[in-house]
Amino acid sequence: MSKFKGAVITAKSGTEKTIIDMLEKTIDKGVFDAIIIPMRVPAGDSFAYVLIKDKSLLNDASVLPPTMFVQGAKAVSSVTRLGKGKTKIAAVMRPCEVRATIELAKLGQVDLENMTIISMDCPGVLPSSDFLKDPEKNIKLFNEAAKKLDDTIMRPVCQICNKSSMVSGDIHIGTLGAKKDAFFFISNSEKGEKVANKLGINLKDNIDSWQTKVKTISEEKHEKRKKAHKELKTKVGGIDNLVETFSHCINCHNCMRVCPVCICRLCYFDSDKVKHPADDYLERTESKGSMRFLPDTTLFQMGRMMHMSISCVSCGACEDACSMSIPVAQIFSMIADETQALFDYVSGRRLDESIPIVAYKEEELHEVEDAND
Amino acid sequence: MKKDEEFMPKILAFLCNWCSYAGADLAGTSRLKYPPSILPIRVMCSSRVDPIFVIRAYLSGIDGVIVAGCHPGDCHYQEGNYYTRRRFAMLKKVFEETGLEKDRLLLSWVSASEGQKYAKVATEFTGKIKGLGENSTKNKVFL
Amino acid sequence: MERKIGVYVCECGPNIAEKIDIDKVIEEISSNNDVAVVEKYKLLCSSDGKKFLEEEIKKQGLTHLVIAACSPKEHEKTFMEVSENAGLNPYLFQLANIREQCAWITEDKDEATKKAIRLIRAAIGRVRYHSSLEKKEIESNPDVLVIGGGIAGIEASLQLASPERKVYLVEKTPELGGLVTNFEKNFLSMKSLSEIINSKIEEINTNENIKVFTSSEVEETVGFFGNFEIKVKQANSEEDPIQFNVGSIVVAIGSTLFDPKKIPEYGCGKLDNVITSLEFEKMNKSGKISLKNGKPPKSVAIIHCVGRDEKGYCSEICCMYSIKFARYLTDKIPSVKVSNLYSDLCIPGKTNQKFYEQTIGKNVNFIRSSDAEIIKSKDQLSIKYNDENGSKSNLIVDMVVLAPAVEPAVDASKIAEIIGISQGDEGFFEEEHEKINPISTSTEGIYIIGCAQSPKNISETLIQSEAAAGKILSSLIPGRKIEPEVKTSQISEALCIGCKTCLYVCSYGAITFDESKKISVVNEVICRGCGNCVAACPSGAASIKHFKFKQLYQEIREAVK
Amino acid sequence: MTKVLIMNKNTEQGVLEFLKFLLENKKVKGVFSLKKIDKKGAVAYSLITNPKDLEDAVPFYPLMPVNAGNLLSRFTLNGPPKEPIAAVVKPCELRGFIELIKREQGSLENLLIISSTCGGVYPTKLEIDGTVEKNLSKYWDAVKKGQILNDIRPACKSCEEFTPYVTDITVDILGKNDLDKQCIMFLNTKKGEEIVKSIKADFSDNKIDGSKLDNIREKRGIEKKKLFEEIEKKMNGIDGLIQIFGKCISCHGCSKVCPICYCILCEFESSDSEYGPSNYETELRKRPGLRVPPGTLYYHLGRLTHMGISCVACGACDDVCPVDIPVSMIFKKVGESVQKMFDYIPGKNIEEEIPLITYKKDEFTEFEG
Repeated sequence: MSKFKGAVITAKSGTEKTIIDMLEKTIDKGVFDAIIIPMRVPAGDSFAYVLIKDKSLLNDASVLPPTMFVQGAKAVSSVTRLGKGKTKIAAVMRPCEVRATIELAKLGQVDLENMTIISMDCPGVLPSSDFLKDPEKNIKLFNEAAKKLDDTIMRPVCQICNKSSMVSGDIHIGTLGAKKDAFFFISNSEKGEKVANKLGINLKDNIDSWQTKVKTISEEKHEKRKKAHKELKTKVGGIDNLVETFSHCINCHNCMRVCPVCICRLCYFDSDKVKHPADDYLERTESKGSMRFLPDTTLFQMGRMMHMSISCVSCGACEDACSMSIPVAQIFSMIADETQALFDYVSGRRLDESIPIVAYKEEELHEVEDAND
Repeated sequence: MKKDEEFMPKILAFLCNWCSYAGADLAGTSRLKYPPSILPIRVMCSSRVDPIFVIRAYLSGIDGVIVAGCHPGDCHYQEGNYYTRRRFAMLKKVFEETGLEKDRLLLSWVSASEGQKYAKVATEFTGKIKGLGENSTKNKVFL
Repeated sequence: MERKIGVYVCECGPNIAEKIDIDKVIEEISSNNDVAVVEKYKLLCSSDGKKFLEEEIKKQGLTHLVIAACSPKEHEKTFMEVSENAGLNPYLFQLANIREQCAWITEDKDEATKKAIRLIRAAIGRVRYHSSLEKKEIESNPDVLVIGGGIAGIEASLQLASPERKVYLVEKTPELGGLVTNFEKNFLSMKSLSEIINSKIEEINTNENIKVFTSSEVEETVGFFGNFEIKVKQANSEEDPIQFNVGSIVVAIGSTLFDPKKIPEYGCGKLDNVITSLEFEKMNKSGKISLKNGKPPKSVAIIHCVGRDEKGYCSEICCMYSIKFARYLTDKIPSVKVSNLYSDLCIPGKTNQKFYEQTIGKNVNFIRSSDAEIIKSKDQLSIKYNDENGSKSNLIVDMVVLAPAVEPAVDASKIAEIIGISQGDEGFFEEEHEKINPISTSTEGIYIIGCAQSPKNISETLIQSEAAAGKILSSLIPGRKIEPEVKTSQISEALCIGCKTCLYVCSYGAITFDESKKISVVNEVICRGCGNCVAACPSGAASIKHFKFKQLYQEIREAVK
Repeated sequence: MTKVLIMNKNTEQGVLEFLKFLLENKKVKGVFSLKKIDKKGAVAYSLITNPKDLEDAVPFYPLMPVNAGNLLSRFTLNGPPKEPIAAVVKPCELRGFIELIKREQGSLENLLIISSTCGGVYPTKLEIDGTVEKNLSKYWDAVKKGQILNDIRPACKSCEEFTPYVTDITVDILGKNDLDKQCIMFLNTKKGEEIVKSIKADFSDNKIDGSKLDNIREKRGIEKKKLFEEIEKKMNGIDGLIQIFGKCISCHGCSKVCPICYCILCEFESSDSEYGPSNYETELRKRPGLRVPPGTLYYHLGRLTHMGISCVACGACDDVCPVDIPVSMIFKKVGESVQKMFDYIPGKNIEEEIPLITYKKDEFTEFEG
């Protein structure tokens, strides 16, 4: 039944430690020259992606950090946007980060040729604002919650994420459905298999237990997601609610800046295209008696929906970065599900799936046409 | 860097084409000697030196930066070096306030006839940097 | 595009070969990205060397050229020509200076070799980001506008006018000639000036290549070196201003005199027979030096340095014409006594001293004095002053001639405004550089000569007239285009936010503001390529050709690797 | 002595009635002021042309969702209004606007600026849960007494520039005991005097009580000293800076909301600031590893050199930072020291040139080695 090849890896010293050891080995064996992986910053109050060359740094690396301060896809793209270079790199990320990376590859922001992508089953991440309140405590909390698959303390979008085990990279670490002190090493590409046999891993084991578990969880989450979106729609749906929701926006554009798939160097909504003479604004004001100035915050958000919702991976980075606690990520995840469903497209699912807006089918979407035509 | 060999700093020297670069050349034609630490970068005017360059070089681990231009009043472009001086003053202040080693930065006026002075500046500044030791930003990870 | 960088290391005879392990350099360099060939050569600047290079560039089909040799100040031009001859854009070349700033200053050969490698790597890193630049050529107008019809302007006009070069001479007053027309004789030679000046004016009027506008003023000048558009307005005429184009402008508006009335102690304007040097020149030229009552003066005092302290500079010429005045007097009134009250005597030059010594003695004496004060005593004038030892003295004379300081012309600031040149603290026009460019201004193609630039005597003035003519004759050759600086700055229309910072820091007015687009624009013909605006621009909208961020950044990175 | 307009009613009410008068009598085409946008106490700057809509206006509400300097720049940048607009802004917002005008990013044409002595604002975060609304009485009480509240923006606690410059009308608020009985407006400019001419009210000549403001300034000064010392301890060299900025996620929100950062594309978001493969290879030759995306320190230090000279210490950058970096204190401290060098107070005098576009021939000789 499986399209993946996999192997069971025993991890007496714990999953994370075992993976780190594997990574060290890949460097020793020259499989990779460098590894992109989260590390705790010196102050201890954050985790940042680091391009590691010296394997001794791996000891401080963290395969599954409790938070996502910078979306991994941004890290990968910053390293390869201008070209793949000679360095062979492995990037360790969460599934939604991998999916964003795939989208960026389609958009020419990432070069995957010398890049091997490793993902793992993701229990979600803590909102960074929560984490910052007490890093030490929250690391513990996260680890316990992760073990128990309890997502209540995670980002809202993590709680309704049905793709937390989606494999679109080269290698995936499956912890779901695994026996104690073991995990699944799952290969999704030739690159993955190469790494496996360099490490002497035999991809012949049965991984059904992982797949069954993944299936049930993503189905549960899918239901939960639909329900949440339904509720959200009643809250923010309709022009009044929408405007009300975004009326707190202070135009800092943090959401756009941290969004892995917002790639424009200069956002359309920061350009002079949205700046007008005073009297234009006054004219608009007069029609209603008074107008909020900052203008166009809703325009900005809806514009973004048009620009990136087709590639949105619902990672939640935007919501974390929002200084006004607007549920941006939840709203965008809702919109994204709809727009992507239109083309039955799943952002970052597969590299060979082209982004719908750069492709078309002759026979499609007649429902949006005027019936009389 | 091996222990046994003495620390030879890397020092960037931005030299304006008309005065300081010519001064540096003169030091050479006069066969004066100064340490090989100095790595000249020729710009047409010291006012081309964007403070951002210096910050970037510093963070990338350069041990010292010299910005050299014509003496005030002698700028080939009339007044460029006055602006250079203001920007440099600001940059140094920013370094000072953020607790970075502002002593790794040097502004110096060297005319085309001051080969002697250039060699002196190069030697003394190199000595000073040796005293400060390697720039620790070299091996920082979280920049 | 695939890059093929050729690197050629010059041994420069023994100069580099002995100090740097060139073979090691070559070995190190050849491994660099995009480096197609690394070779050494005895002496690349020799004719053989140049031939060798030219052939190599063609043979190897190089896209970029790096030469490691002497200072660019030495041979950059040479090698740029070579690559041009070989069909490679000269700006796709970078010279690594491994002689003056490496081989010659480093004791230890290994260290020198290491540094040489760095410098060459830097050059390679930089050249990789070079782009070809094309020499710009623009049509230029050889004609000249001369502002001011005094001796300076007249001389310049005569030097410049030719069938290929029209000169437009604009004089504010109805007459040409300026101050000099008031002088009977010339200092030193004591020859008649009128003849000289009149013949020059005659020459001007008969020269069909010189168009004279008297009672006229320049109203507007726009454009730049080689292409100025001029508007000249005739006084009290209703017609529209006359328009014409020139390639360069000579400013010769002369100067005026300090008003002694500002120093009441001298009683100028109040006391009879206290007159200024100019009034005296006129009186003398009229043929008769006389007092108010018509009688010739028996005794005359000439007070030097009038207003020097107020102005804060020495006007250079007063002492000399004061000596001339003494001669006028003694020639016309043999019995007259002339006393020169001076605070410092300024008679420089190879022959002036002699002239002074000849004048002194017979009825002419020089008194070092200060704080002179003139009052009436009967029908004479009494001058109270402190002598050399600071003790009070008194001098009774019939007539007092005041030699006031030389001041900038009345409408100097107006002119400065109109043509866009700057004035120094004293109000005279400011030269670009007192040593390097003494008659040029910060605006290319605009020159300042004569007393408009600083007080000076006639011969010094004529020298400047000829200098300006020389500059123009050599830079604006009829029929030949001018080549402005190639490495100019540019401003990205997309990124410029229009804060004008660049505009303020530019010393050459090369940046203008496009009001409709609200962005800054570089006039590449005026830009001299210093790069100041680039460092000043916070948003990276300004960049400068051949010293772009990436070019310098890559050079830096490779140098410090 | 300046002309003053005195009304015997609550200060905010007085100002609102004044604005209403201006609108109704077509003295101004519109009003720019903070305005309630929901019941929970969320406020936003708004343009108001209909006098009725002034009911929800709260010109002196202790919040600064966006620095009005940015907004007035955006409002006037592409052509100022043809008819007058009255704008009620806080002193630091005004100073930000003036700095922007010096950079051609706006104009005072047809703006009637009304500002006040300022008691500071709360962090915008406190708007959302309604804390500000709850604390209003506490806030105004402290303002009357000229006390410093603990939970307002650090930048405000330590602000000594709380009296507006370049304003047409100054409303006396800070340290004014009878705030809710009497409203005093100082008419500093002709513009100001002109516009109120036709009002029937008692005018007199007066001046703001300097001594009262001085001892508030003193308190703020003490607070500032304290905060500066704290931050100074942290800012000790490269390691200190890494401790502070290590968690920066490069959202550049601080520059987006900064009233001084006005570039279309920030230099640190341009291609010049990107690392190519060879850059990484070089870096990894020196370092065991490098954070990716790199450049957090580069960005903040660079920004300091770009806008430090004009920083008005409004504190907007603190509010917007999603990872709680004390941006404003760092920029205030470095900014002030840079400004002191040129003895330049940003936004104080619209005629005064920004130090970086000019120079003196004999200065900073101590910097020449």
